[in-house]
Amino acid sequence: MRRVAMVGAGMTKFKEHFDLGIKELVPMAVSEMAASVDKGLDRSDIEAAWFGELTTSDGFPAGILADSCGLLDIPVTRVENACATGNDAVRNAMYAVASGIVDVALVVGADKVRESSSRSTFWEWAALTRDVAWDYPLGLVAPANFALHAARYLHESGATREHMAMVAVKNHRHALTNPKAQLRFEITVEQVLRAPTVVEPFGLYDCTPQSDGAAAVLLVSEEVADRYTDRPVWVRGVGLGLDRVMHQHKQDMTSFPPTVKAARAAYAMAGIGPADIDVAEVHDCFSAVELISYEDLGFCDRFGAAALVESGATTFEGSRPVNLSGGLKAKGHPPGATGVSQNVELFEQLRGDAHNQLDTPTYALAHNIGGPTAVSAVTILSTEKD
Amino acid sequence: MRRVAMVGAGMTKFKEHFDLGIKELVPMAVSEMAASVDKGLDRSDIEAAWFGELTTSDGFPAGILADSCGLLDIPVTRVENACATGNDAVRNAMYAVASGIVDVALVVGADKVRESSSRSTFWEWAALTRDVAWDYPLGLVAPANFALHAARYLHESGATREHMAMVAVKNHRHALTNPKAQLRFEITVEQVLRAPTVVEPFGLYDCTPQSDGAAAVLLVSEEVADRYTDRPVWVRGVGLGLDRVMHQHKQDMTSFPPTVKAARAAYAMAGIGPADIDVAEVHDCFSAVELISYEDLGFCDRFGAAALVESGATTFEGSRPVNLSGGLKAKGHPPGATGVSQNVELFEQLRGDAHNQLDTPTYALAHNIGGPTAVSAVTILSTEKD
Amino acid sequence: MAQTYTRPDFRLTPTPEGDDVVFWTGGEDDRLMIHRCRSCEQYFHPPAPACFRCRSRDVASEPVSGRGRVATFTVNRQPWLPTLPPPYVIVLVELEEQPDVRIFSQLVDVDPAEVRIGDEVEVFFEHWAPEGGTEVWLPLFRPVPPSVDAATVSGEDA
Amino acid sequence: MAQTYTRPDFRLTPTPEGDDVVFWTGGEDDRLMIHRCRSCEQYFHPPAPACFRCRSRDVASEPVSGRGRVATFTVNRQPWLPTLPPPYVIVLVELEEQPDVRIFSQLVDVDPAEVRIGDEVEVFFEHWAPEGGTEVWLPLFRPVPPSVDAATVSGEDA
Ligand SMILES: [Zn+2]
Ligand SMILES: [Zn+2]
Repeated sequence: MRRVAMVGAGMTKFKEHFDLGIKELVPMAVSEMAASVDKGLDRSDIEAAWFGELTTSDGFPAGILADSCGLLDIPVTRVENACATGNDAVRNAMYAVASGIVDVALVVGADKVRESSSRSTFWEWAALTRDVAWDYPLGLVAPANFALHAARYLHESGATREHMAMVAVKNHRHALTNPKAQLRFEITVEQVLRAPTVVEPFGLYDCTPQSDGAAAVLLVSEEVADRYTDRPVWVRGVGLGLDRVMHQHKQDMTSFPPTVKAARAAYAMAGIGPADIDVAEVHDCFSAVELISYEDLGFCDRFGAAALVESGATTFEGSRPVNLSGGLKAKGHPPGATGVSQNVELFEQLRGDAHNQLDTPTYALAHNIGGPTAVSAVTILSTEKD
Repeated sequence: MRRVAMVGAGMTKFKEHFDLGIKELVPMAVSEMAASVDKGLDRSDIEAAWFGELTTSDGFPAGILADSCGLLDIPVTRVENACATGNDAVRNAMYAVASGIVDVALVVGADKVRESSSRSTFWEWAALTRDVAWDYPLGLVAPANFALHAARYLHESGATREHMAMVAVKNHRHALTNPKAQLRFEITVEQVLRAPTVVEPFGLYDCTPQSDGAAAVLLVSEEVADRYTDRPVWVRGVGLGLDRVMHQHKQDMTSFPPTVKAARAAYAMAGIGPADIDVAEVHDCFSAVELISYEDLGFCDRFGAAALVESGATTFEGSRPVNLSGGLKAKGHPPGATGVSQNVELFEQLRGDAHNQLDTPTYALAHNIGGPTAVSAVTILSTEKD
Repeated sequence: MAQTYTRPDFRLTPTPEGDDVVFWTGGEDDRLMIHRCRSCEQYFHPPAPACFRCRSRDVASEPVSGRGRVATFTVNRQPWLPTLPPPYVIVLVELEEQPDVRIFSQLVDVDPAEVRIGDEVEVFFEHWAPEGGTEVWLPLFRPVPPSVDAATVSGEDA
Repeated sequence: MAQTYTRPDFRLTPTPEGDDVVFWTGGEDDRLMIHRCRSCEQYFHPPAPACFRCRSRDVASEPVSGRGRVATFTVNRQPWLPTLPPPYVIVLVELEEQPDVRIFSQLVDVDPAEVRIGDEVEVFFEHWAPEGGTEVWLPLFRPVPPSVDAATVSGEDA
């Protein structure tokens, strides 16, 4: 396969963009990405695009990307893989460039959680999908899925709500310097613990906010990379893992097998292991999910996450910072955009342009989990080509 | 890039499967595909899958494929591209195999048009998508989109409703021998013209029926192809083309630019032209769409489709048969499955195993258009590796 | 023979937001409002925050004559929408000001069998104030000259 | 302290089809019906036409005891569903017959603060006959022994 370089990355601010739809957010992210290309990007160089979008409230997704960005002469594929959509879009674009068929590929992720979806409309929508027939009659709402895992995880691991709170506190602090983040204010462990409970063991500050936004990266082949930059970031590994959709079929409630599988595939492709990762963006839709993911990604041993977060290793000052962007928790979480925006953050880190800039990191990892815990995608980036 | 071979293909019958859901249809198609692999398929050989599904009434699509087929240790990507979904799934899997990263890739397409969607539910659903706000208030229903193109096409080209009827008659006749086809009965031009009008100029027999079904193909790299068969079919070209989503922005109502773009890309990759195609499956959701597509694919000159169909060239006995499967018109049209099922038909034709078997065809073309006329995908298969 | 249009009992009306509002409410002043780009001076429809031709964001709605021609049409004969009984004519109208700007609508006050591509048509507005919804003025079209002579005029045109 | 459960005024009830019907209607005879594979003899849930473990299609529902333990639980305190006022306990119950078979439900007749992983629970059924919908018997769970002593028992268990 050909080596694949990331040479541009940009994103909109994540927030509730009441006045902007997908058709406005997508071209904003693409323009930001284009502006980040060191030697400039002639848009007619783009040969193909991948569009990660989870929801389709605004119409036909591939057409929306083409239409809104004026990219009508290239193929656009919509990829959807629950909350792993963004990193799976990166993965599919990476394959196309690696194949030798496409030299310059655009990856965009976006979602717009429309404020117009009233409760009655939501109910109608919910009634259309079959699996929810197993959930809603008995009150099982989406955040409860993760809450059930978290409750069991606390029970078995000995981790506490304080450890979950440390994740939220850390990610809020990281977001302070991120101009794209939705929640830019510090919180304390006490505030997290005292906040109203949403669904136990999650309080208000354990949960990601509702966000709109878009993010974009540009992948190019090794042959053409130096047309765009002298400091490319290399896409060294991609992985996607699945598990049974039904919670009822999951063997172990304290680990997410999709992450284990996705990480194993990505590490193998990159030829490295978890110890080589200098910086990571980890899916923290709920604080406990970051803890469980430390273990699934191999950042610590099973049930070692509480000690890891307690040690401060995953803060900006620590040995392996996690979610320097603020994470889903404080940066925000428009599902299709999230994975791509993790790549934006890591692209900037590896090039020395980030807000919470580390001292010359070499390997970076992006991670999503979704569906709610049925799919995970992992991308490994590096300053090193081989 | 590495050469990519198709070594297996299978599908369910297309029909209204009232008693079967996606979770039943998908594994049926995969089993049929596996049975078609000459030297057998060990399912643990499959390294990755692409799932083309347009609607998601049954839940999280990638998870459904993994769950229902017991393929829990491989990545599955859902691809969605309106009615071009199936051939775009083939295209993305082809890139992955060509890249050298994946040796054995499964492609599945499926859709289930649920009979439970009552009118009131449909209305609620329709109200959720923004673009329809421009259509429904004034009575513009989906088939009317194509009808407006067809009316203008008849006006400019001189083709008549009789030419449209010839397409329907031909495709119904082709379907007679296809055990997978939904409508296996002959019709006459008179019957087509006398049938109740749906939306002018389309009568009942000018329209595809509503279908459920699934189809699957197996793509492998040239290095491993002989483990599976001594008579592979080669994926020689893939192309995807887009156009503005809004009809109001289309310049020419008598041609579908996405098809022109998709075909150009696929012919270029294959290193051939339209004259080299021996057999084709062309998107005939409405009879007139097959006529327009003859021109867009280069099978005849602009406004030459009427003469082409009149000459009989596109029948089984003609020089370039189109829709020997029966086409969408008579075989049926479960959107996500349609493009993949075209590949199933052409795989069998190129290997000499088809129901309406031609005498040693070399090049075959599959074509979709959708969105409704904003995206097209074209795949070119051949018995020749180069 | 022309058929006289009767307003239906109910329509699913849009809930316009942002750029769309002017189009759906211009009828209050009996004006068909179409977006125009001040950079390339071209009209475009539907309204959007940027011109799809030149990407300029210097765009705004302007009143147009409301006259145009039938670019293409279809007669729907199936009861897809419970509140719009068939048959009815769905039309794509090309604007007098700029024929490549087209508007979907219904063509009424006309015998469906007599409509022809190229027929001259003009706008009128149907006011709806749905309970709990947004007040809108739907632009519909009818032949020019309207009423009983329409069929003859459009017949010559075909 | 245990809280006494009050049936809500409304629930969104499922419209079961195919294999699901037996599960949602078994309560008519006061039986919790769980699919079982006759090939590998394992129970599985939700019901499906094939066993997810061995792919056998020789599967059918069988009555089980309706007893089990709390595999995990959460207390919802947000009013997500307008007709289910918080707080309420969402529970994943592992079946007495085969603990890796788990059922989502609500745990009622219990103080949310007193629920613990491992608590023993048993099923009961709530009958719904929605207008224009399908008659169903929703399986809910309560502590063993039920009523006022539940909190104490589950407390010992934690
Ligand atoms: Zn302009
Ligand atoms: Zn079994």
